[in-house]
Amino acid sequence: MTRLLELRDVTASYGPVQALFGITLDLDQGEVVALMGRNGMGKTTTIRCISRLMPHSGGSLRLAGRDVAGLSAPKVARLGVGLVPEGRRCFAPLTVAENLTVAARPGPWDMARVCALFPRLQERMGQVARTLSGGEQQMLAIGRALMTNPRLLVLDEATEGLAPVVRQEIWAGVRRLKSEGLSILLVDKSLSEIASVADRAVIVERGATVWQGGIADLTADLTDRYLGV
Amino acid sequence: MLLAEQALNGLQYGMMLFLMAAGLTLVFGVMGLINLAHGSLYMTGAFACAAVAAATGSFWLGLVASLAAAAAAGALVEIAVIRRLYARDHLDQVLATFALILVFSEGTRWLFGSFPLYLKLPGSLSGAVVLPGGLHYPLFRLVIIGFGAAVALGLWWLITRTRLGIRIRAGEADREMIGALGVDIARLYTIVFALGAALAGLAGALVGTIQSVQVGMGEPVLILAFVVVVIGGIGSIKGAFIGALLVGMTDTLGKALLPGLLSRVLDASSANTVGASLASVLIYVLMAVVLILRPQGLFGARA
Amino acid sequence: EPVKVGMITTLSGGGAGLGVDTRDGFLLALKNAGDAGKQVELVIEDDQQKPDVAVQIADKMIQSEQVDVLTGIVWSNLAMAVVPAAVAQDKFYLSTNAAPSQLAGAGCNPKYFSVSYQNDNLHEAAGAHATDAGIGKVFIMAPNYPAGQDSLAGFKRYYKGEVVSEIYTQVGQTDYAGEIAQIRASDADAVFFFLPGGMGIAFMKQYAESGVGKPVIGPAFSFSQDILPAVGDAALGVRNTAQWSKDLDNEANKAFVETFQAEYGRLPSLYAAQAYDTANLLLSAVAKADVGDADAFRAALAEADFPSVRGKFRFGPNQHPIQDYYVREVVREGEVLTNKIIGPAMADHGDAYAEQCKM
Amino acid sequence: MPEPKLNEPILEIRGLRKAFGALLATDDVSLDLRPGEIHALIGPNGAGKSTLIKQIVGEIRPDAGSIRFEGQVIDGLGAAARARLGLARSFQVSSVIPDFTVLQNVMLAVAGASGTVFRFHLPALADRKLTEPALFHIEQAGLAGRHLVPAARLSHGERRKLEIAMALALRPRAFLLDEPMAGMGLEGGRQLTAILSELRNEAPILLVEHDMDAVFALADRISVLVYGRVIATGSVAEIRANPEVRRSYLGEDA
Amino acid sequence: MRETLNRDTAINLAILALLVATAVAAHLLGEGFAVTLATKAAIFGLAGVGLNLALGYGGLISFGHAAFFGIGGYVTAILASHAAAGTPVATLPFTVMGSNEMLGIWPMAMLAAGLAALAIGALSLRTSGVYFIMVTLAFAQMLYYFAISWPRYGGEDGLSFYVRNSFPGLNTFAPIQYFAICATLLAVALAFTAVVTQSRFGLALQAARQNSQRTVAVGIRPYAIRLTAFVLSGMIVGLAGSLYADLNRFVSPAMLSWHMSGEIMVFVILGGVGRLCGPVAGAAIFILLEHVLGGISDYWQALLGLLLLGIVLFAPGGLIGIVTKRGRHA
Ligand SMILES: Nc1ncnc2c1ncn2[C@@H]1O[C@H](COP(=O)(O)OP(=O)(O)OP(=O)(O)O)[C@@H](O)[C@H]1O
Ligand SMILES: Nc1ncnc2c1ncn2[C@@H]1O[C@H](COP(=O)(O)OP(=O)(O)OP(=O)(O)O)[C@@H](O)[C@H]1O
Ligand SMILES: [Mg+2]
Ligand SMILES: [Mg+2]
Repeated sequence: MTRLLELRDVTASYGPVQALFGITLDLDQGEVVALMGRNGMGKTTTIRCISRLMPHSGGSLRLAGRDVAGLSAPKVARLGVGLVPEGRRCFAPLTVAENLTVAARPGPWDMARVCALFPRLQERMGQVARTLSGGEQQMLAIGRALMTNPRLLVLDEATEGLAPVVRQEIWAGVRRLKSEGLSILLVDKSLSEIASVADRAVIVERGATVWQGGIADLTADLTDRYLGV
Repeated sequence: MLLAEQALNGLQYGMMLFLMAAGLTLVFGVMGLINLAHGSLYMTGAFACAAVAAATGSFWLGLVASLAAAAAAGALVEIAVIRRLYARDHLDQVLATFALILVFSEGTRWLFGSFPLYLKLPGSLSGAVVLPGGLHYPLFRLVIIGFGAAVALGLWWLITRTRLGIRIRAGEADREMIGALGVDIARLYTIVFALGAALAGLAGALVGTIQSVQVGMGEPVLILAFVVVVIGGIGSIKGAFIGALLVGMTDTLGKALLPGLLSRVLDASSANTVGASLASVLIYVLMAVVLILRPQGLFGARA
Repeated sequence: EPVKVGMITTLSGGGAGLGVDTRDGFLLALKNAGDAGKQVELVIEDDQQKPDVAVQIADKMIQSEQVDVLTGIVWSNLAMAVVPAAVAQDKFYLSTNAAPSQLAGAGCNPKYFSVSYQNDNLHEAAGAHATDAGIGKVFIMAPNYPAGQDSLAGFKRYYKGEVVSEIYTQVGQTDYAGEIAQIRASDADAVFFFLPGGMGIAFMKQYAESGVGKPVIGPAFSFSQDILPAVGDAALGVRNTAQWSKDLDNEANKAFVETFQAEYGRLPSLYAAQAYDTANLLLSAVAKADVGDADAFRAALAEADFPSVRGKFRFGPNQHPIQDYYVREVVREGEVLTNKIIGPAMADHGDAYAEQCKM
Repeated sequence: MPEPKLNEPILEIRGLRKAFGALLATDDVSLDLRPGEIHALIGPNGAGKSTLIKQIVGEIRPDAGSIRFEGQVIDGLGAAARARLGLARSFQVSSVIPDFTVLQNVMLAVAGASGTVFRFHLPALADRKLTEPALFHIEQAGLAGRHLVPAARLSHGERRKLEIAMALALRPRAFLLDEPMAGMGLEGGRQLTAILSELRNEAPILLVEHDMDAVFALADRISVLVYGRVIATGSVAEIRANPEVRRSYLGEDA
Repeated sequence: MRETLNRDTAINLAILALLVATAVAAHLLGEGFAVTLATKAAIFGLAGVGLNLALGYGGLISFGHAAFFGIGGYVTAILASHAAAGTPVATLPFTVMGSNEMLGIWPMAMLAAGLAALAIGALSLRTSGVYFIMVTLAFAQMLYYFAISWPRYGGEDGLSFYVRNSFPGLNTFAPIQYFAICATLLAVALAFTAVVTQSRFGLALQAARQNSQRTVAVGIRPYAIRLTAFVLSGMIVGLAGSLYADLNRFVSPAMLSWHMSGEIMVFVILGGVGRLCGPVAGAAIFILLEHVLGGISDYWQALLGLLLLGIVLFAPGGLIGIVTKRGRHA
């Protein structure tokens, strides 16, 4: 099994403010890894570095064995990283259909499969994203990422704002994607769901990896200390 | 009869305005970039056409040159300047493109001298034709109507029906995100900006042919083009098209009819001056009224 | 001690051509004068065709550079901004072009000379010519601003036929389809228009395309050498009025046209000729009087004792020219378009405002 | 204004209707908010919950129906006027002033609610009438120590907390909270549950939320909205037991 | 935070001090024209400060502030020319006499500009973004064309009044004394802006710029806030227009043209949007460049353009941004 993603002591800053102080993370082909931590600890920043939405300032960040330091964000995406960003970021003036096709790349995921996963999107195909309900936008963001047919799906709080049934569907979907061999990096707050799908977890605290291990080893003591539960 | 001819003139002027505004619609309406140097690209096209037509004797080669020169200038400007400003405030774009106006104007004067250039219609397009109804109408003005309609259709198709168009609009909505999805938006924007510039250059060559080719010719065009785009609603090709026709009609008919109307209440001479004054602000009145009633323009989605 | 002259003219932007010709004509006269030309020290500044900038340059020339004479302004609105204040500060102003009516009538001043004409003159000459040519009905047109209004008034002053329609266009307008339609529909025998700069180029081209074909008359501005090449064949045969033409038969003019072509590689325009005359007038006065002695210097200027490229030249009581005006026709000479005098329009003509001048 | 009697609803919505084209986003909705209660509004995505809140606060105009607040019909009032009357809302997608610090954001809420923004001379940052309450609510929302950070530099969860702090700072007569738990994280969610539980004594809360743990822990009453219609209203137990709600919304594990 | 505040204050004071020092030095060296240039910088700076209130703090990108500049100028010229001629400006509904007292003219100029801003703002503020830019431009263009073709006060030729208006106890004709007047008014406007932008009103104004949805949600009507700022801004620019008219003793429709609006905007952007003294620095540099480059070549405007380009590209946040080494939204 090849190592799909490998972060070693990654550091990064927003201007003068350092946000990451040493993130270490491994993700193997076909693996599902959960990135966990309290608010403001650096989960999203880590993901932004992986997608090259911001440069990292130190450490190494390798994707499928390639150092991403010299790559642009579109390059990384075309190497197979499908991002569902925090806060959805659908293209507001575009219709649902346009949002889905805008960055689509050929592969098993197409319009029909996405609509099968989220029937709600089918209903709203011609509506512009700006007027979608929050949950609909979330589905759209996931669908949009799947349409790029990624090797690695990155979900940053992808179930936020979804109704419980839909959330269950999405988790079921994630499990299905996993069973099909897709690699997934996810951030979420639902411990029980994470436990049901993730292989491993990485916990960050103040911008640094403080724990990394199998999901089974995530003890109540750890979650209490680092997640406040 | 006169009224019919004036209505045709209004239509024709509207088409001419649309041609002038087409590049701006693309760059400003769709990419969301405030490009004050639009008029400079228009001027570049006109000068390139005049220079090449003078050197080769062929208007058509000149037309090709206008497209090429403006597109090249556009691409250069995008890569050297505009590209660094997408992430910035709109206001930085205003300052940068204002600076570009100065550079273009004086650069052109340096290259071509201070005097207006000669550019004339090819024989095949000059002269008047007789329309049904016995109206004599310059052929070239009909050609401009044709060009305007073709550009409108082409743009509309490009923006709404092609993936390139969808990507441009997505890029305008969230540039970072479209990049994160694997679309090389930087290259795309260079292409679109160059295309917008080429359209401006084409308009400059076509319209310059029956107007004057001189430094500063782009400035009134800039304002008019903005008026057209804004009345129609930013981002809408259809809006720009209808806005252009509306402005063309208002302006032409206003000039033709106002002095006559006023002469019923004023003496002839002051009716003429007052009428002309009113006519000259009419399009601004139109714009203000449209925007006050519909703050997002006639066909604009965004406020 | 040389006389210090400040030239304020338009050297950048769309109107720069006129300023460049003004400057070049003036410099040529100084050069042709040889050593005498060294009696004039010239400072030149670009007014960008903005009145406020012109005012500030004038202030600077007067306060810091202590010039004795100002000159060079092309546009009437800039002249109105600069001249009254300059003469109030006891500087001479010699106009190379702009000569608005206010400065010819009640606003005249002993220190202000117009070496070109009075603004209305060319239009008056056109009116006189239209009358002489027996044109019974005319369609007249000008931009809607003071110079435009003066122009139509000037035309009508000497035109005895019927004005069938009088139209004011927008300042800066470039499309004249609407006006041309009105011309076509009117029963006028001819069209008189005053449309300076690019406006005139656009009108003439569009008029030629329209096939209306009624004869056109205008003041020289739209047919001057600076823009004639840009108008092209559309201008061929058009009658226009001016106080000067490159083919005027006198020694001074021959020398001027020849040296101008040799020096700058192009034909001189009306503006160049006017500036050339202005410089020579100045030199003639410098030779006779000290600029420090204002009265003597003024008297020397008023004598107008210089070889004008116009041949005859003298000043009227309001220090504006009394001179001959000609009808010219646009012709092709080999490769280039230029003007040829075809006859007189008015002789020894002054202006309509001199009576109001109390000096 | 007549003093509302105890237990008379503070907010009364009657027959509200809103269509977007062919879509009926709000279909004849009637709803009450009574003093001291947390009234949860749940329903599938796109059911019209946020649309309802937007109509209550005056951001969008209903096509039909009427809203009464503390006995007064507010249909004719603009959004700002309603906010000053004491209707505080939080946004589903955080809506803060990005260049302002956390403190300035909350101060703005304090100043706005008190209707005193047309003061031109006193420096606001030195005005303890603004800073003291602002700092208090910042701490209350769990952002202590972050008050000098510009809002643009907050993480997502921190921004959600700022959203809460601003709602608190309005000291309203009723809260309309649109998914306050979203993005909060486990710890933040627990803290917020505690805050809301206390807050109901200050002013009643209309709570739109998909986090069922929080809803079941907090709500006094629950209304379920599906396709713009209220299909059920009742206690936590009643709603949990409602088969229709289980099928269309809660799913198997509620 | 405290530290950068102090730093900003120091920079602001330094800019003002530099301007005054330049003028005084030029005066002592007998360079009258340099004093005039400094005065022009102060006046344009004042106009920029006015625009900055709307544009920088309020986010109201007005492309029509030349309207207020021109109105201030025309009020001044009309009052002064009537005073010189001894005729009343208006007799209906009540008699308004001309004036050549600055202290009388300024309030009139500000009042007229303020009323115009109220009318234009009330209508324009229904729109936002680029639409706002264009509506404000439209209103200014209407005034511009009106001024060009209305013969009563000179039309395109403009209106001269030959003698600078007077100020008690000063000889306004002496360049340095007139500079003192302008610089003082500039300082007053800066102080006013500093106070207002830090007040509750300023907080609301800046909030409305960044997020009007949120501003409404806390009970503030952005429209009222913006309109107030727009009117204040128009009044300051009107005052600048009055001073500019007096500097040249002349007004013309050029003061109302979109070039003027654009130039004022360029001063603000060049110096740094939303920085107190940004417009002053911007205007001063612009005028200095114009003056210095003008002597270098006929094509100096191209050089000016290149320099401006360099500044935008390499100094986000304008000139003040260079000094404080942080961008606009740091
Ligand atoms: N745009 C930004 N500019 C400056 N600092 C930022 C920015 N975005 C985040 N930060 C800071 O970086 C740190 C890490 O933020 P990040 O968004 O990665 O946290 P997170 O773990 O995703 O939190 P949450 O669970 O709230 O989403 C925080 O302290 C935050 O304040
Ligand atoms: N301006 C609009 N134009 C057209 N449709 C709209 C508009 N605003 C909302 N809608 C539609 O109305 C429905 C209700 O939206 P609303 O945002 O109220 O849902 P919601 O219940 O808050 O959902 P969620 O829980 O996902 O946030 C959705 O289907 C949405 O797409
Ligand atoms: Mg996050
Ligand atoms: Mg919602």
